[in-house]
Amino acid sequence: MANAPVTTKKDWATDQEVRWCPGCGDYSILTAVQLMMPELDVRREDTVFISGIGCAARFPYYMNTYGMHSIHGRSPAFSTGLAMARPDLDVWVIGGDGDMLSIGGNHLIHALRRNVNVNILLFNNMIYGLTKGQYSPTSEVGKVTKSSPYGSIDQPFNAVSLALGAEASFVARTHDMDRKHMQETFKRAHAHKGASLVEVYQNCNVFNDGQFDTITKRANRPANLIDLIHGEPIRFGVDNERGVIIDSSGNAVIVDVADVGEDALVVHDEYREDPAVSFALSRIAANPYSPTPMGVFRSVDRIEYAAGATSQLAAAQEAKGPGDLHALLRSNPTWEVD
Amino acid sequence: MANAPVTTKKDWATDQEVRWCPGCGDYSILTAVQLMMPELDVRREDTVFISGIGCAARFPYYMNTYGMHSIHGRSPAFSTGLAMARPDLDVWVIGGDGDMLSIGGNHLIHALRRNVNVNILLFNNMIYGLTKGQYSPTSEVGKVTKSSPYGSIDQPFNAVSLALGAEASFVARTHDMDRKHMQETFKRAHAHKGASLVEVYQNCNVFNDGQFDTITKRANRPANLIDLIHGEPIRFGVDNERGVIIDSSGNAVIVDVADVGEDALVVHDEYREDPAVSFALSRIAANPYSPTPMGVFRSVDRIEYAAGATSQLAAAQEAKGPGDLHALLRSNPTWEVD
Amino acid sequence: MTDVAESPAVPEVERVVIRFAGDSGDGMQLTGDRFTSASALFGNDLATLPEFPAEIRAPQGTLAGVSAFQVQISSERVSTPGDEPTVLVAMNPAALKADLNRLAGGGTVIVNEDAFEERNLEKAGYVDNPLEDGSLDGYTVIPIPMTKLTQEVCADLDVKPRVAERSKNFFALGLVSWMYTRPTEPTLDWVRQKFKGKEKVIAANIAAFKAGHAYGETAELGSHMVSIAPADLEPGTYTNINGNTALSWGLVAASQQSGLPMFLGSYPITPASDILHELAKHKNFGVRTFQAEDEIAAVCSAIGASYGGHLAVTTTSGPGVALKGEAIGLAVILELPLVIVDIQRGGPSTGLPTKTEASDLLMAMYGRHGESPMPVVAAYSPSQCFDAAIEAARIALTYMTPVMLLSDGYLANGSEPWKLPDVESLPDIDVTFATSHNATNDDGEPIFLPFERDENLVRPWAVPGADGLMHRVGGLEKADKTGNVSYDPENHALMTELRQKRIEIIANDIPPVEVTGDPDASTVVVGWGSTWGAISGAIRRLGQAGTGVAHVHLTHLNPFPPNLGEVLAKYDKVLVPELNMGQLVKLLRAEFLVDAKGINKVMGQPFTAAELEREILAHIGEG
Amino acid sequence: MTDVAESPAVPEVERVVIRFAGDSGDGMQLTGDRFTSASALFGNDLATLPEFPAEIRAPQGTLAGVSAFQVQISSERVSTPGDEPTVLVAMNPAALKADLNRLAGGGTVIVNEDAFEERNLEKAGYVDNPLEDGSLDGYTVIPIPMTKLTQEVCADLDVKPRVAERSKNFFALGLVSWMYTRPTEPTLDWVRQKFKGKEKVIAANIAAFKAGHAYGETAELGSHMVSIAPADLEPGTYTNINGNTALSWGLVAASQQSGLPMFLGSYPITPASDILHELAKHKNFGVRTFQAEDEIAAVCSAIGASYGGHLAVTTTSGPGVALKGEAIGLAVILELPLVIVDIQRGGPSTGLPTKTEASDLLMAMYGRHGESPMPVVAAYSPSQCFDAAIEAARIALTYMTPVMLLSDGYLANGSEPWKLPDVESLPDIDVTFATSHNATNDDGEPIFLPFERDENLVRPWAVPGADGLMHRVGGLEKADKTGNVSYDPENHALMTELRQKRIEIIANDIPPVEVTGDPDASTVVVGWGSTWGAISGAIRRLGQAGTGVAHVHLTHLNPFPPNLGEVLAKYDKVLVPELNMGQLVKLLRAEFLVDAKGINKVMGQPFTAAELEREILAHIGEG
Ligand SMILES: Cc1ncc(C[n+]2csc(CCOP(=O)(O)OP(=O)(O)O)c2C)c(N)n1
Ligand SMILES: Cc1ncc(C[n+]2csc(CCOP(=O)(O)OP(=O)(O)O)c2C)c(N)n1
Ligand code: SF4
Ligand code: SF4
Ligand SMILES: [Mg+2]
Ligand SMILES: [Mg+2]
Repeated sequence: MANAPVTTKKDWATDQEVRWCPGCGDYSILTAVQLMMPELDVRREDTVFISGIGCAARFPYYMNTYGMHSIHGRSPAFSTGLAMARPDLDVWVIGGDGDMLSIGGNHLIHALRRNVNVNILLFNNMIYGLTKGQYSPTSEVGKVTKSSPYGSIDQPFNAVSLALGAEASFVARTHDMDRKHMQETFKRAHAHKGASLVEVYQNCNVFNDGQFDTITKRANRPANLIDLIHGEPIRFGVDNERGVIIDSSGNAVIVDVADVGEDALVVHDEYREDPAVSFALSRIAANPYSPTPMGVFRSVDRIEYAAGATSQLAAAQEAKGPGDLHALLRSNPTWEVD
Repeated sequence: MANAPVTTKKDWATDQEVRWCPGCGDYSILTAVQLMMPELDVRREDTVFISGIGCAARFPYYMNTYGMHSIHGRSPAFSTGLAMARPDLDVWVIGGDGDMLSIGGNHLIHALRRNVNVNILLFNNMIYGLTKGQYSPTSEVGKVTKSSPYGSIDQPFNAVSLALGAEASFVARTHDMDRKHMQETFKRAHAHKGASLVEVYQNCNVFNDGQFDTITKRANRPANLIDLIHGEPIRFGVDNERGVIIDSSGNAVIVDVADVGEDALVVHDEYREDPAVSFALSRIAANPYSPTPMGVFRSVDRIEYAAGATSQLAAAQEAKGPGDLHALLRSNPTWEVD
Repeated sequence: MTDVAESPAVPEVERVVIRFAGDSGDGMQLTGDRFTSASALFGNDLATLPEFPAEIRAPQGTLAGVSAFQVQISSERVSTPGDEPTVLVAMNPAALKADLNRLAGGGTVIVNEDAFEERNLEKAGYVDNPLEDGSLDGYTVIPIPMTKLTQEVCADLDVKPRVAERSKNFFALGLVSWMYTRPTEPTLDWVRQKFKGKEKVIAANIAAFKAGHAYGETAELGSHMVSIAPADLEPGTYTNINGNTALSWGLVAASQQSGLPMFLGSYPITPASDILHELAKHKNFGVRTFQAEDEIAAVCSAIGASYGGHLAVTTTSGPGVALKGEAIGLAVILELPLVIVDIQRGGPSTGLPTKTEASDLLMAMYGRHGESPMPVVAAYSPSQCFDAAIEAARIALTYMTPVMLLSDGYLANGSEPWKLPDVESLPDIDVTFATSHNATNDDGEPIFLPFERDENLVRPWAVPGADGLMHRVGGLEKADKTGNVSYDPENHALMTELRQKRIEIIANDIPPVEVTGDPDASTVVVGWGSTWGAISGAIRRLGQAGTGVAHVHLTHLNPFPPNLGEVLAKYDKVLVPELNMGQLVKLLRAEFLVDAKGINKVMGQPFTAAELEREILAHIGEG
Repeated sequence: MTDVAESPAVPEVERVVIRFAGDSGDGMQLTGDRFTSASALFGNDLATLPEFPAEIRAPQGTLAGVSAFQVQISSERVSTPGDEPTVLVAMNPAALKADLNRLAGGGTVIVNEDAFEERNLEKAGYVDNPLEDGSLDGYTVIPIPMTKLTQEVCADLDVKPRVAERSKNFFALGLVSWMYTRPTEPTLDWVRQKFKGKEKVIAANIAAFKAGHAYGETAELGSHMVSIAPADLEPGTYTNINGNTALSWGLVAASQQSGLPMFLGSYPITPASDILHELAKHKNFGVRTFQAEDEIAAVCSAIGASYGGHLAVTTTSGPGVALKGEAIGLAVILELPLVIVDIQRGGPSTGLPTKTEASDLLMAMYGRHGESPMPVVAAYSPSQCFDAAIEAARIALTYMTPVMLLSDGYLANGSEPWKLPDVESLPDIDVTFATSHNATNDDGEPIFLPFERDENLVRPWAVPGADGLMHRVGGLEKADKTGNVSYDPENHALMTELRQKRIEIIANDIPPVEVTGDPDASTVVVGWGSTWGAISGAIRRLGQAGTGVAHVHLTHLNPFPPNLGEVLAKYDKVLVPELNMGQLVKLLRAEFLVDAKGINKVMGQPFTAAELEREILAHIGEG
């Protein structure tokens, strides 16, 4: 896929009218992706976007690549088949929190543990958009929606924790208000050989407006966005005055740097084999209303699924030679009648 | 359910012939449960066993309680409905690693996050028994089975990690070779108000014999079973010479106590709100061939799902009075024709 | 402004069909709803057809973004939203472009001329402005600068321009209300209720409405004014209701009438979600709603609740039913009551989620592996969804079986006046849980046989908690009576037979079909589901024109009513209109060996009476 | 011991039917398999019926734990495993109890008398020992202390008693091999191969086999000896094959013949798992197998691979198909090739997983929401599964459509001699990926229309990587030609029509039905699937007895062969035997309005020829 022809954003956009509500966070994610693609040195022809159903899942229609708008919840399964059959392709998977974590939760966690080489962008708006506003598996407890008029009673998933519990080799989080951060995160996901999960906090301005304002609004970011930067102590705050330590009982907690000293802070290490610390970091924020880590939580090398499958094929061919149908039919005892 | 009549093991057994292979680990789990039930002060009439499909899932047929042998993978969903409709019942859910983690993975993680009051016993034999020996989502990489003649390439799930990533409020592990440990663990699960997941390492002597021998054989236990005991430092070893610490980077690791001193060891705390340390502990053993923690990883109180639902019903009745059908039909504007 | 305009000069007409069309953001569904409500309260008979895109807000100004609401109001009984609108309210060029072809020749077009500017024209694919290029010749065009007028009237109210602009649909509503002499108070009341707390919004909407209302007179549109007298409906209390609400209330009623708490396991999907929303409100009726992680969990949770003794329901649309097949098969073999509601939509696959179609009948019949027969009930009008839901629940609970209840997008969202039933008159649903042993074993000890059967082959329902009735159910074939696992060949044959007969027997407990229209005609039209209105309308017209046609409408699709074969045998021609490629027609041909012919439409829209009239005539003409 | 016993005194018979029955742990499947293989290699025609419980090892000694293997071997062509065994080998009381009723009157029972001790008798439900109480009067009983004799002969070999005991099935095999003058070398070779490295096991099994072989002569059972001459089969190379292996190889062949790599997405389920196992072995053919997390992921992964240009397959049984409905509907609307294999089993629900049934036909036709037509192909004999698989793949790839391929448990596990086809003679499957634009836009620029169609209404297959052919596919209704999302009513009607016609057109490309049996008879029997053997047998016998009956066997269930209606119209009576409650019969009645009658069996077992002979006669008798 190297040395792809030079392209611009326009080359990556289709002629189809974008059908999201005006103001929807999906627009900025689309723009970020369309602007990023020309920088990846990949051909549109070798790129496939696969989605399920939902507002987010309309994404493939707007990318001038190959694409499939499949059925609700199953995009990780479609993309697993495609990525196994065609390891030469660049496969992106797009879906919402309902699509990927509710009906599609199982396919997602299995794709992650298998480490299939797909880049999964989970647009988490903490609501069902397309079906007009029911609570989702990431909605906060007490959320009043059409299907929960008395407030939802479901403990939400934390997508990052769930992915780490499911053996994900690459897990990251970004948000729709920061194009640069999105692009960097998506590029990292793309560079990762294996399954990458990127949770994108995305504003649904019709059914869940402002859900992420506390952390993603420019003014609030210094106080409430915790940038995870590999090799750096984890610090944030308006005056960079706060930080994260692993406390004596083993939990990741926010502290005043002045109280503990910079040396006590966790130095972020994306490449730790053991996901425990990444998991601890994912627990810092129970919801997007308090300081929340953004960036790459984990990025470790593990054999990629299609590569594993392909090498077994190659080994079998090496050992047995290419398939010989005539011989196959005669591989059990035979006899002659004349 | 208190003050149930006195019963014995026999009262909890049906007249149906048990149809597992001779020597199967399922027998000892069944015995453990049948012997334990009389100690729980519950009525057989108020007890329901629900299972999916698989060898493990035959369990309900042998319990003289109410029971349902449902369909493959869906037992957490059936039991969620039953537990919501009938919070007065004691609902147990039984299934294998294929049933609960492959086809049923999504229902399992959703039941856990919702905290439905069911006791889930996951019989993990790291294989598909009933379908005669394919690898399962817990089988180790490289496993040669009928469906993976060249060795499986799938990274397995760690059931405890997965459950913790899915917001489980109660997670434990036990094994089929230790009746007492099983019973204690099942009792703890039963006492927990909310969803409890107990992973039971179970030997399938036909398709995966000896898989857990390294850790569960009596002779190997001292060296390789790490007992998690609330309030105690985590120690094990033939001479109790080893222990677990959270190291400087935040991972749980095994050390020689002599090297670090007893005070450095993790004191096990099941009740930690933050699941990070429990998660770290779940990562100590990547497979059942090296020292592996057993016992309760986590047990925290969180509102139970059916209780939450029931209290909304009660509140609505309180606020609006009991449903009045006549009034409901007239709740939108009406007019009279005479 | 008087509450009911009653200018004596206003000519009276029997019926009008109005279509409100605009951008998805223009509030056309609300406008149509309000107009409908006012007309219903006024006493007209009516039927509605909301049509909207699958997107939450499709691109502004485009054809894909057009949202429309059609309503027929009449002083006579009506059964459809009308063949062709006589008035089209078009809020932008796209709406005009999309819907002009539906308008009756010589009809009236009311347009918001402010929206006819270059960008919008272009988005709609107009090269020239249709208001100016003569392309509307032959129609009566009333161009009104609605946006500007609304903004002006709002100017004094200190509301934001955005809010003012958004109120223009109330201008249109005010105008049309004036034209059709609708009462205004219900609408104004509604605005005050709905936007309580948002005083600015209330003020803007009311101002816009009044401005529109006043505009008629000011602009001397008096010649367009007509009145439609209240319909001569049966005496009673009426409400305007759509199918999903009626269906939800029917389920609540079934719960009340059976004395069982209701459990709904559901996963949101268009056009079924509103049932979940509606039922979630009624917790004081003891209704438990569970938004599951997917459709499979939804149906399985319901089966779990059914095992626990609840009236268990799962609601969805076609794609959801396709996922539930395996679990429904379990309910079949467990012989547990369960109502599965399928609000059919345009298919296959994701298809046309917001459009109507009735192409899930054969899936309802056969969408499971093995021999797993199940009753199928179909609703035929928005308000009748209430009765259909009770009937489905009655069959499920009486015969210990899952039942498929079919509705569709048109019934779900369409509305009509409904004469409210007397709660006392609703059917009782008799449910008796088993509480004691029902047999003795060889040793003469009392035992419980969960698969012992009564004269209707129905097994007892023993729910957990019941003393001494512990038993296990499961998906493996079960031994007759005991329900224990059995691989015995004869037993499997017997159980298969029993499951089949049990469903067939239900035919004795459903009403025989009635023939309406002209029973003595030589042609019978057999319908099911939402085609009822259009078929009735077509047959009425044919009758008026001298062509008698008989009509049979099926609400029970499995088993068929006991006399159906006999009835069909009386006719030379059997015509079967369906919103699919021919599904009931297959069942009738196979069952009765009659040469039934299909009349089929798969366009995401209901039949119009006119279409059916034409088609039926054509078939009769074929001799 | 000579390799082929050829005592000149041995009388020759045309056929024998032997049933090996014992406990699940007794190795009866292996015994039957070995006997079958030896008979096949010897040149007999044969057909087998393995029957085993759903449990891995059901409780020892019980009726539920009986595992049996029936085989008919003959010097003539045979098409079924035989109506009634003439010899029953019963390794324990439960086996005798379970299977004695199948034995032909006057048949021979060979029993392991060592197993007839109290505990086992009790477990089997015998009060008295049937070997002693006269209940076997009328049969020829040969009681042999097999366990003891085997243990004795093993005593010198220093093998563990457990191993010795386990070898007793080889004693039985040796004895029966002697009785039927089977060659012994293939069996001994097989033992040496199979247990390579386990010398003790080899020694024990061979010793047991030889002891059994010798026992016949020693015990003077010579009067029971018969020989069955090789059958007069067409010249060629033969192998003994079961349906699942043949089907797997057929898929490999289709991959080779089409030049496309194969992708199998599957989830284990009885009786389909063996296809996954078989295909997983053939990675050197470029076959990728993926054990998915469930059936939905299995079919979805296959659709993903199909989009990527692979020959995509998913294999399962009924419950799995019930789960795949929604995804199959997507494949229908995407118009992507896909082979869905359903190895049917006893239903409904979990049903009888290891038993056979053919009750998924209507689900194959209609088990999806919306109008989603799909071709259905059914295999009719174990070896023909090979051709059926190629045909299903051919249709899928040629017509860009998912295809359902139906087999069943009986075909899957049953085996027969198969004359190996010449690889050169296999049909070529022509697949051409789109590589260039196929249209021009209004500006005259070349573009790619993914839903442009050829004369068969088939769209082009452009796979990712192809230069400039980027396009999106999806489950929403798509605009004709461009495939863009379209909610246009007329377009939906058109696309629905096109999808339907595209499947109907395939009728032009499938062979017309051939009538076998007596084409001039007045009764025709129409069958499909695995009933072929039994129907053929029954019709042959009826013919021999002077009653001519015509036979039509369908391998294409959708669309039907073009001449089917015409053919059926020629007959007064149409009889349709099915291993279900009447599914094809419904389709035939609906399609052709013929008064076809069903002959149905739902017992988890195939028809026997005798049963069908009786049933057909009874129907003909009815006049
Ligand atoms: C099988 C099936 N079930 C349900 C639906 C209805 N449905 C479509 S999208 C959706 C959820 C949308 O939420 P999310 O995935 O969070 O996406 P968003 O719209 O918020 O971007 C649902 C329930 C469907 N299309 N198919
Ligand atoms: C829908 C469906 N798919 C597949 C199967 C086949 N099946 C039965 S049990 C099983 C897996 C058994 O493994 P596990 O759950 O680990 O239980 P075990 O037998 O090992 O106790 C499978 C694949 C089925 N019964 N239903
Ligand atoms: S409903 Fe929400 S998520 Fe969907 S397009 Fe509109 S704003 Fe975006
Ligand atoms: S196959 Fe394995 S898990 Fe199943 S009953 Fe036998 S030993 Fe137990
Ligand atoms: Mg969402
Ligand atoms: Mg298992």
